[in-house]
Amino acid sequence: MNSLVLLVVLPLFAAFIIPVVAKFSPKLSLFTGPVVLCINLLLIMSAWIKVGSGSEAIFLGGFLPPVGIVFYIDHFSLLFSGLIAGMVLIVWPWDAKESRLYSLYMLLSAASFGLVLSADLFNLYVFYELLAVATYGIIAASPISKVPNSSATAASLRYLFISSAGSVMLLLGIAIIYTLTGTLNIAHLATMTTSLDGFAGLSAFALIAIGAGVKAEMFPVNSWVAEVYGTIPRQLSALLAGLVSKLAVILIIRMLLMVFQQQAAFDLLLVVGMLGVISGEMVAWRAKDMIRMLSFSSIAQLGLIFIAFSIAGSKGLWIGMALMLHHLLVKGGLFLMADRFAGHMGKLKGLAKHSPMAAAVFLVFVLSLLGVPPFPGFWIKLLLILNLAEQGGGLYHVAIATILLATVIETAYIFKFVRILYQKADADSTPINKNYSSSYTFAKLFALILLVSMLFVSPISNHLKDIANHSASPHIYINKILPTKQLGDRS
Amino acid sequence: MTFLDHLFIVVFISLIAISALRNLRIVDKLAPVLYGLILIMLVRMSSVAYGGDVYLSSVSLDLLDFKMHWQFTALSWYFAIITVVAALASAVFMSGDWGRQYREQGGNYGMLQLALIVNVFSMILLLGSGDLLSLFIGWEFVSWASFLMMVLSPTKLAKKSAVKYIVYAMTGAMALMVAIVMIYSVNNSLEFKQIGEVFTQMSTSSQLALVLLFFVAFAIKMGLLPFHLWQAIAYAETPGPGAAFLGAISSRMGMFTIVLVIVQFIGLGGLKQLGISFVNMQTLLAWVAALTTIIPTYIALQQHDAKRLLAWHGVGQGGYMLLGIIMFDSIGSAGGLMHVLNHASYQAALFMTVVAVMYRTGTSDLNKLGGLVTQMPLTFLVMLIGIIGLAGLPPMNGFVSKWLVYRSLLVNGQPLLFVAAVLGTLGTILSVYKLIHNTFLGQLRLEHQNVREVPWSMLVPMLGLSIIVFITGFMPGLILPWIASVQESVGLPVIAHHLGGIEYAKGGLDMIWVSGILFYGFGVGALIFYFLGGKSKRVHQYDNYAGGHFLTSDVRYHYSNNFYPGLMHLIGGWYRGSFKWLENSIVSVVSFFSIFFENIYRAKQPVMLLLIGVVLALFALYRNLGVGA
Amino acid sequence: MNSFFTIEGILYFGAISLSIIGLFGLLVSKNLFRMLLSLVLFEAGANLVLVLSGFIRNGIAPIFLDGNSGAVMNDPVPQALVLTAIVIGVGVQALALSLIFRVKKHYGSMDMRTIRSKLEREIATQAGVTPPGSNEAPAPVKLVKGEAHE
Amino acid sequence: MNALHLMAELIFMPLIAFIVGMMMVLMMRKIAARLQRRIGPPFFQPLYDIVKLYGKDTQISHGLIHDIGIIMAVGGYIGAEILLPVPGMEGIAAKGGVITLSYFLMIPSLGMALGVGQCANPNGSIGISRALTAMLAYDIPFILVVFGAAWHYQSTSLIGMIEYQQMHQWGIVEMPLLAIAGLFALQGMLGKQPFEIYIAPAEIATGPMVEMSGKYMGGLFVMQTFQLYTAGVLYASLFLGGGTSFLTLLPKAFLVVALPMSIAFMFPRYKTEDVIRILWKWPVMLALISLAFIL
Repeated sequence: MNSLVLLVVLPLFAAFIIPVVAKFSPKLSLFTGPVVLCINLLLIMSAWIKVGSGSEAIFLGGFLPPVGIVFYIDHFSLLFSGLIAGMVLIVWPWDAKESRLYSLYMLLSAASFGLVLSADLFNLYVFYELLAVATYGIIAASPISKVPNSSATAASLRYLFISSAGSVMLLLGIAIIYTLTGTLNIAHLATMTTSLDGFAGLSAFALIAIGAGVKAEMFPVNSWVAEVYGTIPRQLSALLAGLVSKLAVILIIRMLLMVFQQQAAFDLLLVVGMLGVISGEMVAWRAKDMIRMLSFSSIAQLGLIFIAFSIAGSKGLWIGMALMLHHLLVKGGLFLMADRFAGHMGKLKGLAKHSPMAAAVFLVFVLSLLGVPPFPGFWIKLLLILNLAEQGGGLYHVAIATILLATVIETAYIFKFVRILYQKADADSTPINKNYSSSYTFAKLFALILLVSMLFVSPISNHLKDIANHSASPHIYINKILPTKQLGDRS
Repeated sequence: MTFLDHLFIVVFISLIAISALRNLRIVDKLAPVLYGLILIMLVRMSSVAYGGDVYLSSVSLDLLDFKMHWQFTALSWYFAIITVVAALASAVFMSGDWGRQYREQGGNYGMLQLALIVNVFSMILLLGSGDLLSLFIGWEFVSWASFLMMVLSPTKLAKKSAVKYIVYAMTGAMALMVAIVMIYSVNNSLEFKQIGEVFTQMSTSSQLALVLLFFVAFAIKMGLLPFHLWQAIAYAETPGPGAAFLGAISSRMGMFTIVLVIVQFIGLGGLKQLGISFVNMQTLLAWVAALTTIIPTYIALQQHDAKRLLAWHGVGQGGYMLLGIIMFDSIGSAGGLMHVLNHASYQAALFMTVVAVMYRTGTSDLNKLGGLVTQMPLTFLVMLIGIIGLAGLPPMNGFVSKWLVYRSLLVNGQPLLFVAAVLGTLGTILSVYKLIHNTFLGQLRLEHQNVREVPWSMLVPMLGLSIIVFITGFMPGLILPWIASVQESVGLPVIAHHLGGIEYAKGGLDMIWVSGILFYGFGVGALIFYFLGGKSKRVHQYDNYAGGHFLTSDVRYHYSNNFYPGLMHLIGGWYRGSFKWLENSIVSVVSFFSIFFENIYRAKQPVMLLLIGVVLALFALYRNLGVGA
Repeated sequence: MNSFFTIEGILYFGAISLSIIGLFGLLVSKNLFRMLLSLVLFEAGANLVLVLSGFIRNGIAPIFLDGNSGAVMNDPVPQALVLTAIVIGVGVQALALSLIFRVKKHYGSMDMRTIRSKLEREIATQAGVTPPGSNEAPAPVKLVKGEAHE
Repeated sequence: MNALHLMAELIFMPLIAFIVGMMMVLMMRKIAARLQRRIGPPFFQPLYDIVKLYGKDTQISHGLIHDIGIIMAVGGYIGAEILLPVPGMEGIAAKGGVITLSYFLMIPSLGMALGVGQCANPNGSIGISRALTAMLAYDIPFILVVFGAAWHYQSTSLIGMIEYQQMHQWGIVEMPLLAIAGLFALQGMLGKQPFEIYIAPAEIATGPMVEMSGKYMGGLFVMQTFQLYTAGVLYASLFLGGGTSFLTLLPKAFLVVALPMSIAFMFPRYKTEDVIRILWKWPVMLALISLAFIL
């Protein structure tokens, strides 16, 4: 089981040796990363089978918790580890000339694996920072051809400021928690939730949520989204919007489910989620090019995920997870094919005639995004709304209204766009980017996965439910990591 | 395998077959055959329409703890048969020369056929729904299927209105979803009968919200006020037979669900208990219906495009259906239900005549046509029958259903609603006369001198539909048993009927006699005309009184534009576009908030908010330590 | 407020003030370098809070602890954490500084507002649209041509 | 009701209507003449007119629909007469009722409109546009009146209404305001001053009759006789208690028709929009007030 440490160690190691390897053989350095990721994938698969429906804790460095470093492994973390490996593979910068970029990607994956697996608050912080640094670097180093390099740098800098401020807030939150409890091990924290019950505990959660929320595109702190997605390659946007944002969400969710099970914390998430949904959709409604539209729609979708997580217990995790996976597929797919739809939307007339397949794939994604039956998006939205309604309480009803209003606005702008795709081409239309890049192939693959999952809604959902039931339970978590500790004040 | 399963299978196979073969010529022949097959399957199930048992499907789906199943009640069957007949007529209509012309003009004929079968499929799915979830899924399917049909037209306006439609439809779907969620959250069940049970358990405000949500959802589909703006343009811009099909039945799915949900499960008692003193939900809905009959009708009166005129009337006629059903008595609800079939038959026929005229002349602009009766007499005949039906004059079927509605309003003592309904009818008469006058009567334009009658592939469905219009008007008793079973199945009082019409204590209706007398009158009139008078002489259209001038072919001697100046002089000021204003202001509000949020994203407020958050959090920490230490 | 003037109280007050000043600086400064410095202040404040969380008055460093004296020791964990945090912080700041150099080189300005508007314009140009915040109306809803009022 | 009886009714009801209607036309013209200090036409003048029009040599047809329009105009009224019960002859009044009847009354208008439309003369079409607008104007008060009467008598069948009045009091006594509103509507329906713009008898060239000659005009003349008769008898049945025999019914009917004629000459001619304005204001108001009492 300890082999899973390799998930973090291998990429980290690769990140450091790639510049060295590149000196001798650029070819080899190009393939190092994918090979490492493939090994990781194999590791994850074997662990998936080994863990079964249970979970495992790995203690590193010979110290036992609450002092030592712990990795916690269950299907939830393995699922996202697998997604990290897959997603990074998909967006691997094959055509980049600099080996630096490979290192950064490796660093990013190492940090991501660590973020998913860690069961220790400070490790989470470290990996989060590592992820942030890798991200700034990648953004600054990956200009799209047409934009001068510096605009990516400027966007990266602006992102750095807000994100670093977020990281510091995360640190502050951790400091408050430590002040209040004297431990940073999440399982240990889970046994002493009463000391975090007050306003100070809540503000610690708020700081963590908002701090990590910068990456998770949470409402007030997501002004970077449009700038960054506007200046980086679409594949990278797919990675950031599809995956990195989810990792930050996972951090927040870990804290929420294990430590801060307070109604006020749920309400906080609900409110920022609602604001994110409505503001994202509203701004996307005014967008005139696809990238901007997708950026803000992504904000809105993340808001939806926060709303889902504001449902207490395993149901929230279940639906939130489904939403995350769905959003990863859809938004990832949309960003992957966004190159074909770049530019002012008025110039995309006639695209559907030119490449009907691309238009059809686009339609599949957006219909699922809107929640049109029988696409998976519909079932998720239905479950979300049904469960929100079950929560009772005025705020949840407001959330339902918000989601549905947002869906209507979403329909309006998406179909404004679809209409243009299906219009007759005119002199104003730009020639369509015909080169079939690999990212478009992957977009098609995503669409196919989406369509296939349509047929297996029930099994998938049941499986996710099992995972959620397992992962949302502090009991199991504590028992695995701190077998000696009894569950203190939690019944 | 029940009959219902067979029906679903046949429909599904048709869907597959047509989508696979849609780009081959064979689809022309295949599609009508398939619709005929579906019709046969429906006829095999006709016992349900004569008081037989409900057909259940043996298929049920367990998805995510929801159980979905399907069933066919008398109500479903009644709407289904209208759907399939309309689809059959449309398919025949487009199968021959019209389709050829459509292809030549660059239209995607295969997609049109596909859109038609997708529509039929989704409608059958909706009609067959057995619980709220399958209802919702069917509902969404129908919306998207209509959208598919609408976007086929290449014009920019069509696409624009289709998008507008889908936004409206999504709003409706969301309202429906909330309503369903409200029901589910009480008893965790999505069965239809839960609606009634949950409704009785709810608080008054929840009841009000539930009814309004359901109604908004259904009203949007049906284009009832104030959600009527999307429909007419969207339907009018749909390619030919597609418009006929959509105009005939598509928006009536809203009627189906109104009957299914509001009438069957919430019922008169439920509606009446919501409200204060004499204003209750029933009166509110009745007035919505009445205004829907009036306002769109008078909008139609203003149109100078034939298809748009008809489409606006389609919106207006929806009001009669709701007005009838909302009366909840045997005759009123029978009238409302029957009007669905009647409207479908004449509306499809009328749309087809307009499309036929467009096929020959290339325009549906009422100011650019005229005098076509000599060139296209059969099309004229169909349109005449259709407009008599639409205007609700005897002996066509529109009269029967409207008579029932009027009678019900009379019995229930609703003079203002009665006047509203009559106002709608009179407006319709004015408007349809303008339609037939500007198209077929008056002076024939020079460029239309060589126009010929449309080919038989188009005439046959038109004539077939007009025969339905006439026969069901002459012998409403053919339809009334279906209506009676529908009423029985949804728990309304059942109408007493016979072949000629209805029996009612305070004055019934026997259409066989009424039509008979009318035709007797016409016969006598013809006798007088042809045998008592001198021989008439046929003159050329230019041989006409023109105040001493001589008419030649280059003189336009036709009255078409602004046909009712006197009326418009009076009521023209009332066309203020208030609803359009409302729609635009909603868009403006969204736009305002959009700009607001956009600026939030651009400004430094995020950091400001962070600052506030941090100050609060640290203050909390400080207090916590300070007090604790 | 009996503990306000204790040493912890004053230290906390200082640390917290430092973070708030830093964040406030981030909010009000327009100059990139000042923003970076504000960030440093913010981070320093946060690190102080973290270090303080393990501080005990009269406590001694764990290294000087002999096993049986019974004296209270300062918690070593936060100190270890803060070390890590400082290292990460320095890394980020260095990265930020290098980015600032590159930005300055390209835009010729250190003013965040100028850079933002230029960046927005560049993004918009690249996407082929007008920059956000311009007064261009959102997809206007016009009366469709030839359509009658109602 | 045996078949023979019915056959007789089918023949005699329209015939009586035609004859009585001709007498009403005569009466109208006499009244007009007396008001204008003329002697007026002889007794058989309406008949002479009809025979003359039918027998004319130049009869111009503008096509089949032109003919059918006239047939519909006359035929619609013939059908309406059979729906209108008179003493001793109930026709099929039980099968339709007063709503059906009021709809039957629209068919001749539509027929005439079709016929005129086919003539391809814009003057005719303008006339029809005015006529249909006027129909919109007078049908609203008319339908309110019918509604009020039907509600009051708790029947939509004219037979039932007459029975009620025979047992109780005349409708005009019980519902005077409604009866006045009915008179207004009648004035419009008969196209008498001030609501005569759509017939425009003085300026035939700019009215619907512009292309009507010979038996076409004759048909419209016949239609007018029916129209007068129907209006008179219908009003008498609604408000004046109908009649147990023709002796009691016909005077009432003549009175009803004479009334609009006698006051017609006091008025100028209103424009189309003014026709609507006035008919939607006063009679509707009266009818609504009356309905408030009835309901």
